[in-house]
Amino acid sequence: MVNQLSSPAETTPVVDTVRDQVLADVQATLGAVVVDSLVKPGDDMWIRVSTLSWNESMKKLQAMGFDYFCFLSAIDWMPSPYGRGEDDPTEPAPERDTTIRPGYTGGDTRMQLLVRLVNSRTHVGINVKTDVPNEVYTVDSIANVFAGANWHEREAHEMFGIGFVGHPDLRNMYLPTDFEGFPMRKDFPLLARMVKPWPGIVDVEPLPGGDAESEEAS
Amino acid sequence: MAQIPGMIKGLAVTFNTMMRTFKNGSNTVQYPREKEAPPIRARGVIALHEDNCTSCMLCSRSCPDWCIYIEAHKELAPPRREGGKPRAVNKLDRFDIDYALCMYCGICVEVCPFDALFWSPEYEYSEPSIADLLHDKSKLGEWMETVPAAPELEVGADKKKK
Amino acid sequence: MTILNDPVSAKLGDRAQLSYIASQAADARLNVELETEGMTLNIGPQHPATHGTLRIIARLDGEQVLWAEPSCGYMHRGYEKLTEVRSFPQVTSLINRIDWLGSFANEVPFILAAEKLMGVEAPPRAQWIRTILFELSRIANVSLFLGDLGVQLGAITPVFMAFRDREYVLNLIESATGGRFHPNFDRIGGLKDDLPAGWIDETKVVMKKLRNFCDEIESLLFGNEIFQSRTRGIGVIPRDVAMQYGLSGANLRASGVDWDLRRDQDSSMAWNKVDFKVWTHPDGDSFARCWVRLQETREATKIVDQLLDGIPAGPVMAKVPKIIKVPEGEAWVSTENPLGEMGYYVVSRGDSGPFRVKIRSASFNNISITPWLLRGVYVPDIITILASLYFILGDIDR
Amino acid sequence: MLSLLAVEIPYWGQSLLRVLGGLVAVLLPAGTIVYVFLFKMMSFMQSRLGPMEAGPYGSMQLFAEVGKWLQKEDIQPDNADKRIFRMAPIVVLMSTFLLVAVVPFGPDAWFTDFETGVFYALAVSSISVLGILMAGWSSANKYSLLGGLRAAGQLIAYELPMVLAVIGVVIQAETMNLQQIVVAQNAGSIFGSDIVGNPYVLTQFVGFVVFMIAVQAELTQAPFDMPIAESELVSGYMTEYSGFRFLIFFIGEFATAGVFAMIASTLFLGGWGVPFSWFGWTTMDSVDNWMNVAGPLIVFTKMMVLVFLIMWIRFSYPRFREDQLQRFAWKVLIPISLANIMVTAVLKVAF
Repeated sequence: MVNQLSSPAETTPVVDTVRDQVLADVQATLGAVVVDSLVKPGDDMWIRVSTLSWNESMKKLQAMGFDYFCFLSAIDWMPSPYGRGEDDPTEPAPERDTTIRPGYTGGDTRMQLLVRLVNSRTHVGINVKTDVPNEVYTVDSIANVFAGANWHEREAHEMFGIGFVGHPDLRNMYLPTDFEGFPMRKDFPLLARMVKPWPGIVDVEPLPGGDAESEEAS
Repeated sequence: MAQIPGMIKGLAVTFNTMMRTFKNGSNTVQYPREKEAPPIRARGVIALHEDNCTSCMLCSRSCPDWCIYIEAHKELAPPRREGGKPRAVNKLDRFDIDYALCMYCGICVEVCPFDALFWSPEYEYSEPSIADLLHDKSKLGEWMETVPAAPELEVGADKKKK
Repeated sequence: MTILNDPVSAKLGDRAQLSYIASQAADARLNVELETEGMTLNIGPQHPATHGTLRIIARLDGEQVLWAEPSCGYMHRGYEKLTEVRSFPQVTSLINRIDWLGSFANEVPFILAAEKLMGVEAPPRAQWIRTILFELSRIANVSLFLGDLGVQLGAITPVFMAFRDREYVLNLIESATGGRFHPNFDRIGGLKDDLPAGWIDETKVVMKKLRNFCDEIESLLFGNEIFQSRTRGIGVIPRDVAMQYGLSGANLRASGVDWDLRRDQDSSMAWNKVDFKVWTHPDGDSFARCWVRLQETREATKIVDQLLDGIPAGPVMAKVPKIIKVPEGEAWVSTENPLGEMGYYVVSRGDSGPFRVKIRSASFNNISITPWLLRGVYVPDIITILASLYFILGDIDR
Repeated sequence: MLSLLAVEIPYWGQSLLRVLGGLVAVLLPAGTIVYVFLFKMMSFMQSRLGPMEAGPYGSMQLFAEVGKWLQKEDIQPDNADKRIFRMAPIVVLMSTFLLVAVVPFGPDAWFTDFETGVFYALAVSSISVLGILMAGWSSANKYSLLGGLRAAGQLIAYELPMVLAVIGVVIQAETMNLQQIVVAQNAGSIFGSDIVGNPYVLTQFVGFVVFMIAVQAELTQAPFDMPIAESELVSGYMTEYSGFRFLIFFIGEFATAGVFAMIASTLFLGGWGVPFSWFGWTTMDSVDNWMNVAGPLIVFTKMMVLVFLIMWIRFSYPRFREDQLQRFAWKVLIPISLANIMVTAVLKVAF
């Protein structure tokens, strides 16, 4: 049992022959469409496919055995300019680094789509990512490949503002029809954290005329 | 028909339950008159032991709902030893928990480094007005007497904790 | 026997074919101009059958559904957004509320994902207790389903039996964790506390009661011919459709897929230490789904019994820094929750809070099949099918 | 009942007494059924106690409920057909009162002594269908409409097996007068043994079962409660009713259960009578006068037994689907009751 805290980098790398083999198969099937890939031994695997062949690669993946559709979602890689809403409203808002930095298997755009498929026979899962072009935010729908993607794409559409070409019915699922903005984008402020100041900002009032040295007493 | 038994069995189940209720009484209790004691660990209400609080703000900052409001000021207290310098201590001015917001997650009790917050299994403090659910430090202090001792642990538990 | 010369229906069984024909007929009638006007029926948002606030818009011809569409969002709380402004320990108290009947089971996959990112592993005792509480929350959840099933079908007694016996399980969860519905007991690196004394013996007694409850429900409901005629052959989901829609849990296993994440997935949890049977049913209809759930509840009581006997001694918390910062990375962990596969895709940026959490809840996928499934059924069957798919509104809307 | 009073009563007085007697005969069983079965038996079957606060063991709960309902606002939907909406509950309750008029409670304790009592009872009982259909239609609510139409379909479908089941009794008793049927049962004998008389539940067992199933359906109790169907149609035709209009429906439901059980006990369990051989009576005229007092109690007891059966099934079973119910009525019950008639007729001629 590993009881000590150890970062994943320190653990001895294990060779995961199963996933390596699966990745080799996927790369052989999809060809140059796979932009980047990553296998974490004993854990999981990621691939990134090019946006244009998104629908096509899903079909191929389904045909090669990844027939279980787990979920579809998107990730906005731009860090939130609002933080956690724990800023003091009386102070000027602090500058936050909002440079876009993608996660595993890289990426060139702000938004990425993420789909997880599982092979129902071998139970090996694969996370498939694709870039969503900036400004346009449109990709092909995969609802014709996995019927279950229908609702997930609707959710991604209203939450991230990603358009899905060829989706049968992109109505809002959760939000009112006339809702403006895309709540899950990082630059959408979370109002619940804006309307009242964080109670944690308050600090203990210092002694009237007291000096800083006597702090150690508490 | 071979179909009958399933339905007869169903009738027997309800009839047996009725007889059991006749014999052994019901599984419900007549609430205002009979009360079930909640378990020791039940998270009913948070009690504040004010003397232990150093107003370090940890609970307020770790509250996911932002429902703990603390105000405090520094004060000079008499020295611990004879002839020492007077110490500066934090004196609580306000310690409010808004039970209308509280999710009863227990994070504040857990993070408190000085054992100033406790869970009490007391649960009967509903109010007709939502504003009355804001308990101030005197009310939170009153809950202290309902705080039970922590339960014994199960066999095999690591006793050295704490 | 193939009734229709159609590639989809050729794969289905007889019963499935009949319901397939009904749905095709419904399509056909929707497409031609109707001589009668038809009626749009709004089931919900406030309706006894939607336990929560789900709304189903159904286009009816007489009592037959031509077209039905669930409309969710009445309970959308935006948990994915809320997690982004919370620290890792705070998230647990939040995600408790996703599937509020089996709360503890919601915490586990998230904590496992965070542990995976941190490279921490909980001590064995914590893993065993986690697994026990996980199975207890499954029992608490599914036993209510079994009772609720009766109400949806018009029998009023089972639900009271379910409430009666679920109470014992909830008492156990409360006395161990302090929270009746929202335990918030799981921590990164272990558990908040150890079990109180006497808990194991008490649990064994309760497990006997729960098995008794399962027997009662079986003879009261499952053995009843009316129940069977209401559920058999209704709402048939063939295997490949279930796969496409990403159904999980008992809904998938009732379609004949032998897949249980507890058994088929490497996990640090203690499921691989006990032996249990994964129940499947070949029919894929409402009865199969309910029946699989009943058997799973029984199986869960047996798992708990086995686990109780073997809890290893030791600490329940690994060494974890007081202020938790999770290293940068991405992790996906899913577990076999009461409702189905529940998973969290956690992206961390080395902060104290997650950067992005995708919550893959079982009910969202499970219920997304309803537009496909509800065509051609009768109004009462809408209720049966929804009841047998078993969703929790918080789990759909998150 | 009237002959018990030695004094001559004017016609209006007789009518008044009859009305009062009818109220008692309908409301008393209804109240008892609600308390004993709905409040207590159901609760006990579900491991709980039921109402316990109002009165000893909650026995005054029904009065509290009635008080509550009477205080409630009388809500009528905007689009409702107001007049029909208001009439509907009364029509439903009316059929109950009309029904109780032919039930004999003793040798002389009756409201009316119809020669064609059975015929009348079956005819009047279907008036409630009209009320339910009116309620469902006039509520301007889709659930109500569905519920009302289901009720109409169901009640008409079950009217038929009910009638056919009774025909067996009529053949055997050779009369349609309910009073005569009671006498025929209690004075009769089975294969020469008159120890229990000849309650038709023994000789007409098939008819009895069919009749009780049909009654269950007529009363829209589970497993035939699709017109109400809380979990599908949210109380069906009663959805829009509240306050005292709902109260009338509610009372009507249980009063009808009581009255139907009385009719069933009259037809199949020997009604108010005890086997005449016990006391050496032979005909109606030789029955002692005290039966006029004991008779109602006997009917009441038999009614409670039958209502227990009805309620027990109601609290245990899930409900059918509408099409299954129709299939059951037309393909199972009606053929069975037709066969029953045939067998009864043949045996009647043979013996």
